[in-house]
Amino acid sequence: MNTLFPDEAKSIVEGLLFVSNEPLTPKVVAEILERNIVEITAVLKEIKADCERYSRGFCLSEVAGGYLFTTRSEHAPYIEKLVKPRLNTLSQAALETLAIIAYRQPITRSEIDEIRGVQSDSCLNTILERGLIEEAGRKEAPGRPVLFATTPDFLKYFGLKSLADLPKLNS
Amino acid sequence: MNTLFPDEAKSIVEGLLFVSNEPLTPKVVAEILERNIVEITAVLKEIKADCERYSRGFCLSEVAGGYLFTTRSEHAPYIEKLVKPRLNTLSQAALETLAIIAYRQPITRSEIDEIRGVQSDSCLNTILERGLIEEAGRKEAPGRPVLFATTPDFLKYFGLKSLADLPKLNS
Amino acid sequence: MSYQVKIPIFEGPMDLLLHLLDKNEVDIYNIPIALITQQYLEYIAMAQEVDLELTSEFLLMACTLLSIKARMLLPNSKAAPEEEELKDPRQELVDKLLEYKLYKEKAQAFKELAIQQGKIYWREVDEARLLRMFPLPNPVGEISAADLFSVYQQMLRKIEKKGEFFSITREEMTIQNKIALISRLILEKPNGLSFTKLLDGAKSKSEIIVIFLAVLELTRQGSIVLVQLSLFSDIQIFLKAPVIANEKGAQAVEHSVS
Repeated sequence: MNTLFPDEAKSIVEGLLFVSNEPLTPKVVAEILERNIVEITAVLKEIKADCERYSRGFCLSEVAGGYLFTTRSEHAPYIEKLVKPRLNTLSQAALETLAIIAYRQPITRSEIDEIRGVQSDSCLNTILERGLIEEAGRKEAPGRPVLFATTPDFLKYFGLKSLADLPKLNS
Repeated sequence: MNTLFPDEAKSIVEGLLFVSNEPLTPKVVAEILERNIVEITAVLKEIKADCERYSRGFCLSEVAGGYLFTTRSEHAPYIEKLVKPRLNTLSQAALETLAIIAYRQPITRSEIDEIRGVQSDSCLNTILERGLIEEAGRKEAPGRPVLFATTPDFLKYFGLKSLADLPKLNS
Repeated sequence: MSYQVKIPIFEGPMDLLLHLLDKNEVDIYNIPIALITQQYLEYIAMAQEVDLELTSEFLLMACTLLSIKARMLLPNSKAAPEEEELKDPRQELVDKLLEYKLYKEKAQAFKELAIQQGKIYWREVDEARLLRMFPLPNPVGEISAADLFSVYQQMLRKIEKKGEFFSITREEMTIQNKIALISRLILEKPNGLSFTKLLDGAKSKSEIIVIFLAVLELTRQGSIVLVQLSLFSDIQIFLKAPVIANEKGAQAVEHSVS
């Protein structure tokens, strides 16, 4: 690993920044590449300069002691057109997860997985981020798993007065 | 919007690709930028070439009818230190079932069973749940059996541009 | 009982046959049916010896092979050479094997593609950040409570359907389970259990064969006696000795099915 050419190291660091949604610290990058922090910091600065020089579609921001690729604010109107329709709806999988929680709350993640037959982690994140569900204590069971329930905002968005207003089975 | 400079258009397209985790079609990009598809396709090809020319840490893959920024396979050992490696857990039986559907779609369950010489119910459930196939109407035959076809996620899973890109059948 | 014998597991009878053809390095267009049938039956016997219960399709194929072998032995004196080729009893099997082989190979190609693609990652888009950039009045858009309800109902229906499927493959389609079923029914009918009625409940050809094989097995064990009062009349099954139901066998099946 110590025979990496500078360009190769740059390419790998770009790859790491690309898949990361959290700011990456030079320390973490240095550990992954088995190089020293000074070298890695130089590589990061170079990538940042490249983004400007070639006016790429994103830039390398320094946030919270780390580096993160972010979109350019001047592109916001275009990005908004792309993501608004996506943010303004739920995928089938997320909708399924939300329906289970609405009707079976409070419920643990593994109980949801059991019903859907697949892992629901990313769907859970989506509806958590949108403020539709929240953590509601822990289940008195081995491992004390987190329980999920719908939020007051959930009722607001669906135009319901209370959970009792949800459409019922056999009604 | 019609006064965009070519470099500006390229930068915006890169930005759009950057915030998309599903393949972007030239059509969608063209609508957002209010340009024609031919121009946009040229811009996409240029971005793809740039990624190679500057050996960036990611490349523009043509997959499932669109364009998607992905990491380079040769960087996988480093990337996997940062993100959870994806598991390729499809069984031999599931792969066989998937292969039959890919080449013979749309196809019914009993037609698949006939070719494999065994029941394929549980394999079908597995690949349905993983979103690799979906129901695609019903066959005009006694009992109107459900037909199955592959999904865009199937193409993404195997890194295929389109169904025309399937490994050739030399029967 | 813990057998340490390892025998290869096959996806199904076609997979097993392809393995045998490959092992013997024989031409698929000219299958030495006697040899292959013999090895096929040996595998089945071996599988049964280590309590690996095979699905009914394996037994169905054994019947097919035996039937082809029998037809190959019949002298076809009058047939012209061209017709002879058309009438090759192996033809249908060969066609099916070729088709299956094609997809089995493609499955391998898919596996390699998946391994290749498995080394490639894309960005998981941070939705929370995007939502902070572009706040929405309502992040569920046009979705209504009625949509939520219909999705929930669909899921409940799917779970029910899955339950039905498991009960069929797990409980009904193995010889051991059929033996258990017959031994239960026979106790209820000390005056004779109708063989025809026994087959009436079968939902598929494979199930009929499994019931038939279960009856043969019980006869071989000396647990039951078959009586036919006159030509073409219904066969009656009577209890002769306590039935030895192999519980272990039944358990092994559950594992192999899931």
